[in-house]
Amino acid sequence: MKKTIVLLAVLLVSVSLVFAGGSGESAGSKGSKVVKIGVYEPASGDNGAGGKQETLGIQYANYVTPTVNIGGTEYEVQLVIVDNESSNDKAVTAASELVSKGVSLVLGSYGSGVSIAAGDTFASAEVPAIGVTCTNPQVTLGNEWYYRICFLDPFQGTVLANYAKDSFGAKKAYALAKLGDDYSVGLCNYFIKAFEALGGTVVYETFPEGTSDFAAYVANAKKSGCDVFFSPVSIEAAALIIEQANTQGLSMPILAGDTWDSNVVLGAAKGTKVNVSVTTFFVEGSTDPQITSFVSGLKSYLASNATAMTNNGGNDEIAAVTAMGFDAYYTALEALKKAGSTKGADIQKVLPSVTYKGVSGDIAFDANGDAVRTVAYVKKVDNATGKWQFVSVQSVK
Amino acid sequence: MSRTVLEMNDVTMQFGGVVAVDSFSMHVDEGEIVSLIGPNGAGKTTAFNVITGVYPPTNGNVFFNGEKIIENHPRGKMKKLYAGKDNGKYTGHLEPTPDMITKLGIARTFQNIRLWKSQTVFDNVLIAKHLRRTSNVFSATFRLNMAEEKRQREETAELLNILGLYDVRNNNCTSLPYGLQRRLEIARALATKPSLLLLDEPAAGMNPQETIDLTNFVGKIRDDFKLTVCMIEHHMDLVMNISDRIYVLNFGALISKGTPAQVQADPVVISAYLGEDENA
Amino acid sequence: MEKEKKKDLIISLAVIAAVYAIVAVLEAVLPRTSMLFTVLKKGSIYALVAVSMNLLNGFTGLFSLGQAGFMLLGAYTYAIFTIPVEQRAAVYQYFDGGIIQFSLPVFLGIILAGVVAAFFAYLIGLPVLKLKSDYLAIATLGFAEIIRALFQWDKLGGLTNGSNLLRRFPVFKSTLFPMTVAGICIAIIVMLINSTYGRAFKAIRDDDVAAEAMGINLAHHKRLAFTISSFFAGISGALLAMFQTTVQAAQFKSAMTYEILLIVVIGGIGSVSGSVISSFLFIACSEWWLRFLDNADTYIGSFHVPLLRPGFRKVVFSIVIMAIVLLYQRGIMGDKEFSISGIRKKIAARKAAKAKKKEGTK
Amino acid sequence: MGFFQTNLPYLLAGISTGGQYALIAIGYTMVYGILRLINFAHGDVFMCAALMVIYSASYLPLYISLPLAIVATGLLGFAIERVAYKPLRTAPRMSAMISAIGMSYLIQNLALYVTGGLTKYYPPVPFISDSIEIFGAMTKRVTVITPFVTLFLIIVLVSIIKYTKIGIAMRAVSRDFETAQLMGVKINSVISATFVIGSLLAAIGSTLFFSNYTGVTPTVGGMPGLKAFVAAVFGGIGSIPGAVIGAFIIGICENLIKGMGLTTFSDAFTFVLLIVVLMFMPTGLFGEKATDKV
Repeated sequence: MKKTIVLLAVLLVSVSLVFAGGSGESAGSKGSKVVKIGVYEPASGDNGAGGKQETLGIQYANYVTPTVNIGGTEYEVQLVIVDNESSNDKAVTAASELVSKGVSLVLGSYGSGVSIAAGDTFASAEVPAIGVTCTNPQVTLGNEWYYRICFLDPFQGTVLANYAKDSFGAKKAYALAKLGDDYSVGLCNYFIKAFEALGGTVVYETFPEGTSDFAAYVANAKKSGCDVFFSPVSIEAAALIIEQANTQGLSMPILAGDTWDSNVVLGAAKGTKVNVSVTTFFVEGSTDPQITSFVSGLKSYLASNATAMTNNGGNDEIAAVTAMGFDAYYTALEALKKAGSTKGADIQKVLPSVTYKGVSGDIAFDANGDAVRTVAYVKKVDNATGKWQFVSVQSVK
Repeated sequence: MSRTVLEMNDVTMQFGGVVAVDSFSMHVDEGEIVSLIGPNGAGKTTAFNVITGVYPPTNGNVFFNGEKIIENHPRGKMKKLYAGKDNGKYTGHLEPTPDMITKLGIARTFQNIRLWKSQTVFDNVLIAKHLRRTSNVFSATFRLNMAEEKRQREETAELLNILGLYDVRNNNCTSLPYGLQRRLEIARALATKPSLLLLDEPAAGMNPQETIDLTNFVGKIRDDFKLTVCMIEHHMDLVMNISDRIYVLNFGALISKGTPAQVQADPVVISAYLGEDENA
Repeated sequence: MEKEKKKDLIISLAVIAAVYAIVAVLEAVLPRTSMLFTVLKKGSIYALVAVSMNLLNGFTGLFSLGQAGFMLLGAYTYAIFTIPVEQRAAVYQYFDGGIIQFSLPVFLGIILAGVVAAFFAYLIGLPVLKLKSDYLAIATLGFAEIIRALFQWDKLGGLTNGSNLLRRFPVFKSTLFPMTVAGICIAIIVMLINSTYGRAFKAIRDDDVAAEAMGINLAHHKRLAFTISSFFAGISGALLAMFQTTVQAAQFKSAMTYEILLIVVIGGIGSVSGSVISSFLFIACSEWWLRFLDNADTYIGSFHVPLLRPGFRKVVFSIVIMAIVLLYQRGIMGDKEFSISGIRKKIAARKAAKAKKKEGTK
Repeated sequence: MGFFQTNLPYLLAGISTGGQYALIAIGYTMVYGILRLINFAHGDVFMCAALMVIYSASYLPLYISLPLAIVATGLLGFAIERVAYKPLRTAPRMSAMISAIGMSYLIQNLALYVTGGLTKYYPPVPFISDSIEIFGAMTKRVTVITPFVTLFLIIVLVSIIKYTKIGIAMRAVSRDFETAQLMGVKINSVISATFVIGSLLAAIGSTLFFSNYTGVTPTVGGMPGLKAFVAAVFGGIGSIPGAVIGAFIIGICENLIKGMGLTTFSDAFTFVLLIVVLMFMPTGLFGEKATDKV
């Protein structure tokens, strides 16, 4: 009995060793040259759902454009996907896993915390990374290897504050963040700053990890007589908050950041009386041919690919993060073309000058490595149809 | 009349409503071998546990070498529950932990052998020397106490020699035959350099031959180590052979005391104890 | 006999030295980004904390589940006191630079990490160590959780940066750094275990009543073990912070303590070398060797391997663990130590057996 | 009135969470009473129950899938005991506890694998999931029902333990394992029964819990599990009424704390409470004193 177990264990380890060794070098299926792009996204943990949708965008882009021409030779683009489990302690090993697989550059991650945590690993390995939707300033701050194509929390926070004041005439806001989560805590922080600058007052609370009972928080918001409920938290929590808000008949509108632009939120808010608005990067209902082709293409891709469909949350509602992932991939290709090499250092040199017109708008980097974005879209849930409703394009006054 | 080593005054031990030891007084003089006898449940081991600080007595006090080491009186919820005698006679409250008692020089063995099972014979004795250390955790860790360590090991080896356990020193203690395990417990107790040794049924479960050996052995260590011995025992022949004096307990109360001859002659004892013993 | 011992000691020291030498060479040869080094780094950090836990659970018989909490204390202490002053404004962005405006050298930072953890352990130990087995376990677990909440509290943000992670503190590049620090600490623990105090700890583990009756002060010795163990947990926390280059209270969950406990058990409760070996195996398996199991489209030839997809790695891993826990209850090493003399004995025994066989055949 | 009005939502939430904790805590306390084992996997059984409902409900109507899942959970508890604890019956207590931790690890990872790391949402259970209003406080009907369901189940359970054969056997075993064995009590069946009952209650608890807080993730069982265990310790582990009272106290206090705006410490508080209690009553509210004989 024990012997067999031992044998099994040994076998397993040896096999895995082979894999671990073998995974370092592998040629493309068609024997052509291969360039590896690391996809550093959570597939599990709090941000699992969002991470999967973002990955989906990248995968779809790779499915549309599987090759790239670098310095005259055609390379097959191979995605190396690794799960950072939405947790900072796994982030480092996940990142070094990518580095050791010899990726030329990295895309991701959904969730700022893990991106910040892995930043130094990429930098020290001289692998440039392009953040897709990690909006916390700390990601690129003082790290010349990290770039990103999304707007930042100070901007988003201000936009939301303005929106809260302009559209709802809010005087008092309730802000809810998740304890130990850089993204929500950071965004709340900027929202509070901006909102108070506009003469409002804010009740700020945090909930510990693993909370599923939001009754008390919603009750607090009601009790303190706030006009808006601001909670830019992970969509797992989002669904529960909406549920609870509905139960307690919360009359005030709920505001959130880009994370909430997800069909999970739509699903939760459908058929309720909860009024949910979000700021985001991308709006589906546009007539721009590039966007329409992306939308239709992705929808058919989803229809054809069952796992992709489940990763998208079971329907073909397109999340902004997916669009962002799509754009990030092409931005990466642009960088590779421009660099004319697959070496991280070369790519990093050219990245600042890379520009690309994506489905989420024009992408260009500033000195910090942050995207130059001046506008954010505001969408609200149509409770009847469970679809997004475009509200306005907001920019900072 | 030599000096008194141990003195118990009106010690009462009460668990909830049960009075295990009822105002029991005894004294042990230097160099004596004193035995505590009585049927099971008479409170002998409880008396030992009081002396060694395992249980604080409900009432009464204990003197060792003339200084008071333990004293207590009914307190807290015992105030109401107390069913013993001499209530209010004692007012002090002195409640040392067992290790303090051992430091003072009272060592014991256990009725049900309690050796350190994962350790060798040698280590069982060596560990008992821990309390006589001068090193602190730092100096011990960084081996600044080599001299002391060396001395302790030598003393241990010597002790094992005397007690005839040297040859088995590297065996695990649990591998020893029963008799030797009891002997090892005594060795361990001696390693703490006591002046008073409390033996709790040292001959329990021994065959006649082993018992006779033990009889001589106890006398021998008493002389070699300048000890005073107090023991609980059921083997009457053993008790009668080596005891200088005997205390007889029954249901926690003292029913008789004196030399073996006196006790054997005492009708109370015969009826209460020896009688039982016949048909037990 | 004594000579033998000396010889064995020298040999084993030589072996250890050789290991370090090999790692040094490898670092020169292999690309620095190789997964091997990541595993070695994290492995040695976990080895240290596992051994420190073993000192408590394995050698003193105190079932404590507070290890993650003490690592947190260590990690934060190190981070808070070593972040360069000019970086503080950037790190404590929401707490205008934080309240501490100086920074200590790395070495001091690490020591301080241990000291702080030990100090808290001492305070916590005063009440908690009176409790018996399971109650002690759950109480220490509770303390770890409380500490975690405290460090995330934004009222203390000036010190702990609230929920936001700490970064920009000095970190190590070479694998040898954590290996050396951990090595030294483990060596110290081993020396402690073999000292008169270590023997007293074992006595308490085997039978605390007897230990007390033989003059060992339980309260004092338990507190000693608890404090020392936490000291080293704190240091490993500091190392972990350096390894991750960032610290955040959120990660020091009870799950982390369970991981460490599993390492100790797999290695063998009461075996230092066991803990060390198993922690390297544990990390290598969970972070490296089994990762391929997460890769959904793995082909052997043209055959699409079923079941494989993100998460499968963990399933396989936890099944392996259960198998070990159930079939090898005493772990890899039991309570034995990996020693040259042990190997020699084995070889001798094998020789003898062979000889016997020969006799038989003749 | 003012206090009552403002704190009613928290009280309601507290009472219902308390009830749900109670149902989990019973599982812990019974197992501990008999095996002296902290069944760390119990919280994950609670989570599994929810997942089973979710997956079965997507094929079957709720009135079938719900009972089905509850029964399945009972079997799961049985299986866990057989696989993870029975082999370690004679092993030192610590290794059984480790095995429990390992089991919890395994269950969580399996759940992670099956759900693919995505949150699953509990199907709305008709009637109990409806939103209602009492004294101006909006809540789900389940919030109001929970305490009654809990109390009812506990009465049933207690009478089982008092009057049925198996119940008496359980009491005997928890009093003295060896002697009970010598007296011919079928230890294994008693233990299995304990696990099954514990799991069934956990399953019902999970139905109540998740029809209130619908999101199910692989780790969702962790915190409620831990708190329920704390409740069990708090009430004196081994004692069923103790566990129930402990659970309600913890549930209510934790929600009131949130109400006071100390949300950061809503979890930490539970443990503070635990430690304070252990300091002053080392065996909890109703735990029997244990004195080791010398």
